[in-house]
Amino acid sequence: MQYREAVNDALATAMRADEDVFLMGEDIAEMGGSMGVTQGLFEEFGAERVRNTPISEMAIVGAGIGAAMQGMRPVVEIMYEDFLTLSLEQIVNQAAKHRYMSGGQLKVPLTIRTQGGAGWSPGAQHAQQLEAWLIHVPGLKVVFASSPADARGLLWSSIYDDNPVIFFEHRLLYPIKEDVPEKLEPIPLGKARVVREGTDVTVIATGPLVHRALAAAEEAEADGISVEIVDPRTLQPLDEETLVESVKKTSRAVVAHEAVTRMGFGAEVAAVLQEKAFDWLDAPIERVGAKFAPLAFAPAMEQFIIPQPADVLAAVKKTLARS
Amino acid sequence: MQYREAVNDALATAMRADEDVFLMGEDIAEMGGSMGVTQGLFEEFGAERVRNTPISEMAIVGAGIGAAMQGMRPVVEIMYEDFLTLSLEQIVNQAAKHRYMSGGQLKVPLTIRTQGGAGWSPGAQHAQQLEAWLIHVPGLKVVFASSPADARGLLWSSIYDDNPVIFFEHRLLYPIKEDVPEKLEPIPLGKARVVREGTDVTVIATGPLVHRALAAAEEAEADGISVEIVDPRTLQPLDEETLVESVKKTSRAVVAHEAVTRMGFGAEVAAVLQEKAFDWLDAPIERVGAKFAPLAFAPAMEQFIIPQPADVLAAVKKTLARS
Amino acid sequence: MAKVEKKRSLSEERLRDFLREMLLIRRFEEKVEERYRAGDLPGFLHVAIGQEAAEVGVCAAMDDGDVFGSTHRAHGHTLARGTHPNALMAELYGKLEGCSHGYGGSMHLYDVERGNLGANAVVGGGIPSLVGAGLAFKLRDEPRVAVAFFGDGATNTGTFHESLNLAQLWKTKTLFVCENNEWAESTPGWQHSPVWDDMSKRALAYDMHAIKVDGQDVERVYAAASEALDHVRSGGGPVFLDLETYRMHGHYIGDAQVYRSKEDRDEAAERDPIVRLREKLELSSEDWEALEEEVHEIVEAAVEFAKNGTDPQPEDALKNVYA
Amino acid sequence: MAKVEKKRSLSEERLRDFLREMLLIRRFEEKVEERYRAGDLPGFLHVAIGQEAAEVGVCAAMDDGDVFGSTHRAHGHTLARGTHPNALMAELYGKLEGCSHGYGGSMHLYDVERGNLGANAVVGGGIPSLVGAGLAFKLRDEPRVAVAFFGDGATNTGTFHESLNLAQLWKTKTLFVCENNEWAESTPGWQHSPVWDDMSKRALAYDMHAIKVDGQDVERVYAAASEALDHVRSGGGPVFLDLETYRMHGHYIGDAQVYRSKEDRDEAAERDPIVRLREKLELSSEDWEALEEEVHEIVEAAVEFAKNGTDPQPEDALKNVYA
Ligand SMILES: Cc1ncc(C[n+]2csc(CCOP(=O)(O)OP(=O)(O)O)c2C)c(N)n1
Ligand SMILES: Cc1ncc(C[n+]2csc(CCOP(=O)(O)OP(=O)(O)O)c2C)c(N)n1
Ligand SMILES: [Mg+2]
Ligand SMILES: [Mg+2]
Repeated sequence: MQYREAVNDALATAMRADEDVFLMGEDIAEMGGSMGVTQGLFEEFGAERVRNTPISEMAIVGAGIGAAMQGMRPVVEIMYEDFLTLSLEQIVNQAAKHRYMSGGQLKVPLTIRTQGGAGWSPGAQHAQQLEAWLIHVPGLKVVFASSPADARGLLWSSIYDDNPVIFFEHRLLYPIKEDVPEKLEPIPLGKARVVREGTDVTVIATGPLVHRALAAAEEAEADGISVEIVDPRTLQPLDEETLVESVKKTSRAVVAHEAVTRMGFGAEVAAVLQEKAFDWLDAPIERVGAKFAPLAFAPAMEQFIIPQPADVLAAVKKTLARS
Repeated sequence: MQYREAVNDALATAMRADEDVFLMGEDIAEMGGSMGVTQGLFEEFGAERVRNTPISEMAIVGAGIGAAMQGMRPVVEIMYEDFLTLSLEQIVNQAAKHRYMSGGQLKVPLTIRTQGGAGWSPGAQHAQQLEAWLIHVPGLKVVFASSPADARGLLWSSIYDDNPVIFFEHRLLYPIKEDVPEKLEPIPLGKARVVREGTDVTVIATGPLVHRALAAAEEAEADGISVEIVDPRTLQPLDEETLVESVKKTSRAVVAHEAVTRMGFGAEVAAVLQEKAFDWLDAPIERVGAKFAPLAFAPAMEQFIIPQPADVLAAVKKTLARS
Repeated sequence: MAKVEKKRSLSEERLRDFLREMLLIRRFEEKVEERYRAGDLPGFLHVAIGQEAAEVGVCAAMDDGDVFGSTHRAHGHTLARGTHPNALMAELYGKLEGCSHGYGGSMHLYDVERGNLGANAVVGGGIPSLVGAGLAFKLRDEPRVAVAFFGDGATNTGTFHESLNLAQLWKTKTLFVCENNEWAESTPGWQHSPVWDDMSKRALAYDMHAIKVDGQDVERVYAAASEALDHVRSGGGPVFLDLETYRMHGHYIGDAQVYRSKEDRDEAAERDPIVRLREKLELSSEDWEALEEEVHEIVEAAVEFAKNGTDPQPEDALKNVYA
Repeated sequence: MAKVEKKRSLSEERLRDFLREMLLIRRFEEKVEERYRAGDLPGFLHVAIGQEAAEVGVCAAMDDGDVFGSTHRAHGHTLARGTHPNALMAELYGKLEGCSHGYGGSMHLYDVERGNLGANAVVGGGIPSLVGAGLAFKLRDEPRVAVAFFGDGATNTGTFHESLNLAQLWKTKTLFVCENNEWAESTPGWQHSPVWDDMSKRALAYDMHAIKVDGQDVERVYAAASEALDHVRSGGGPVFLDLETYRMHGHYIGDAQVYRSKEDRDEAAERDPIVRLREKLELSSEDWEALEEEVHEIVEAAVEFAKNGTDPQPEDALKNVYA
């Protein structure tokens, strides 16, 4: 099953199971979403439950909040992560805080799906990775799936979670395939996945970097370096235990994501690891992420900005250089 | 001179020196700003240059961008940091990227002043500290002043910087006083300030935590602990050199800010320090920040959430506990 | 039946109920001003003295099961929709017995049981969720209405625009109530909105049905609101209710109103909706005294109740962050 | 003089210039489609085939010194305002010789020398900066106009609302040009806007002067734009120009348009603005061939120029982040 199909399947399965689940987003109906993720859902569930919206990122998230407070389970699609910048007031000041400000009277079971990711030259406003912002906000849960099975199982759990969940998908992962069980198996939020076992160094990676880390690990293997790869999958709440355990085993860590390195998710992971695995670390935690620039249009520049397998490999070797 | 007056003085001085400097913001004219920061400016410079705006956080930042691209130096006030959530599209996708997307054809000399800060029970939507988000965005500069002299000198430099600068002020700092030279002395962006010299541990603090760290340092002194305090002042670009130097001297570090700890500025600082001062660190870098919750209204709960001098002191002692 | 009754001119008895409610709100808020000035109340507060007819007229026309969201100026709506004065006062004192259990405060009043989905401190921020609630009512075919209260200043926000646009497009069961009190903090209507003298023009951009009425005449407000609610409830689509009202006091308690002319404030007397209703009802001074007495006791009791309420424990701050 | 000339009906010679410009844009974009399908061009692109009369009519009415901002569909405006086809094509090829030096791409076309302040890929995102430019022109008392081009879908954004509201309030020198091509990506007007059949109603919410005209008739567009520009330039306040036009091709190159009926697409023929103008001018087939030939050579030359352009170096990606 493709990553794209996995997301679609989770949505369809949830909608079949529960009348209260419905979708709102730009061009998600007849067109099936600008990434084709919602294809077929309009035909199966109709215009009431698969709602094409105006270009109103504030209002559609806000409408999702309101419907969620009435006990429905809306899934809102923000076409590109870059446009989360428009929804942020509703997400951060409203969705994340209604339960708290009401002293526990309200629940906001809203899921916001969005996608981003560079590598196809869309330019500076269509491929940013902004998950770090949401991790900073109490009241939100944040998910970033790197595989079809994870996307399917985590999206289901996100929809049925009683809190607002921001669900990040990655543009370049939509076509990737993997065998999945016939029946959808929910994956609990807050549990990391050890993607590859290894003994020399732990690479904590998200989204596309999981795959780039795998490529790097193969090369490292050739040089006799055994790389363990852990995908947190849920960035909030963060499964610190699994991450720390792995690093205590390998004594070396690399954090890799496509987002800008500075103030990216890797900073939080590094801060946690240096605190909780201080005595185990044999080398500084290396961070791999986008260089400090907006995303350029010209492919040569864009590729230079975003982290490649070679960057992960270099970081891995750097952690091993000292011992 | 009060912190509030220092900001006011920097604005007035810049406006007297340069016709192209003008202000836009809600209630900044006759009222002098809801924090009283712009008092007297409307009287001196008139309605054309001290512009009361509608409640339109997107448009007033966007208008600032447009005027800046025409060579003016607008200073936009966003009344509360929490409302930056509404301006973010304009700040992140527009102001930060015009120069880059145009291949260097444009400059956006825009300054956005805002303020936040808890400790007076405004509730969950009027006191968040969100500076971390902006640090993640290439193309922006980020300033957070903790003293009157810094506010005055850094705001001047921000206004005359040819890039968009987000200038953070803190609600509780407005009344604090300090002697400042008659004549405004610009302070270059990107330079940290050693607030207090010490030998046992370095506390890297921003805004109000500089003052809470000073209080903690006094207490520590009594226990024979010598605390050095460094205020980065500019969070982007970050003066890593001064921070690293101090930590190499003391071998211990605490990062303290009022923002939520998780994914806060302290995470970035910890990540940088563990990388660049790895061999010097005798203890994990401790992070002090707000606990993981929105800001509660009831004072007892609010005070529990935000970091106090005692929290800084505890962190300092924790770094010294192991040696 | 109920609806028919609503259309007819109101019985004197009903009008006396309105007067009692309006007076209760007035004396309650005067007490709040007094207690705030005395230093009893944390945070910062906004009273709606002068706007009681608008609040009571609309709230009285709402049915059980209807929901609403308000603003930073929400004491009146909250009381008028049935929240006990004790629970409201306790919230302002930050007690667990408060209608938001001390987590919200004056700007975040909730009472979900009575349809209060939250007062919002972000201008415009609360509006979209009422579109979502109105959508849920429509999808579930429930005879309920979601009412969004907001001020003239809020009509300048993008959130307002996207919300009305979406509501009209989808014919959600939402009533938009604009309390045009001629001020947005220190900014007079003419300074913040090109259609300040006729806010109902806002509705033209959406082909939305609009009703304009004198917000100081509770009978007219009640009649207009009843008509509007019937229209919305019966699936006729959203309505924009434009209430011309008047803010007799400052924007917030303690506002020196330096920006406001004496003449403007002197209007207060003539435009006081309570004086108007009292005169219309030709209340004998005995009846009036009795009413004052009754209301006085309720308010005093509320203060007593609040003062004897339970303060949250600091650690309670970490509850209610997630469901 | 110039203005008087504009008011008079246009000389045949001028109309032939318009036809040449429109044909150049048409053939240029057809070539772009061809080269994109052939895999020459990175990123993703949007052509405005069918909207040439709107683009040329408005741009021809603009004066030197006027500035503008456009959208993701900006090739036409860019060419019509004088950017050399070579520079535009080079940008689409991601070359340093491109009008954005390879940093922007199709969705971020800049040519500051010719007043192009940037095409914007965030719907609505570019509008406020034109309000700011118009404000600068007003403050500096310059006879210049800032023109904001956007589509029907953009009128649903909060950014649009705040921008028009602010422009009218401050009477900035801004012209708002809505190219209503009946589609927002896959979403037809009736599905995204309650006033889709008469977008000029949007202006009513601001008491803004609006002009509605057939966007397929370049003469009418030119006349209306000239009138609007005079009005704005002379300080009469902003104008909303509502152009009814038509998107003949898909939303983006490669869009299968599954959402669009055959009938709708067949309208294309009748509504082609180039066919209309050609017929009006009763061009002989010789003249037409000559024109085609002339345009063909320009386009071919542009491709040649672009192909032979210089690719940026990877490291160039770190330039132009800051001024
Ligand atoms: C988005 C946002 N911007 C600014 C503020 C600060 N503020 C609080 S109330 C207010 C004025 C609101 O005016 P109006 O909507 O007319 O309501 P009123 O205060 O008159 O009841 C402002 C500017 C805010 N709370 N939210
Ligand atoms: C804020 C935002 N939301 C969504 C998108 C994705 N998107 C790109 S173009 C478009 C349709 C725009 O329609 P319109 O404004 O009519 O312009 P047109 O494409 O018809 O020229 C959409 C939804 C975007 N770029 N920006
Ligand atoms: Mg008001
Ligand atoms: Mg369109």
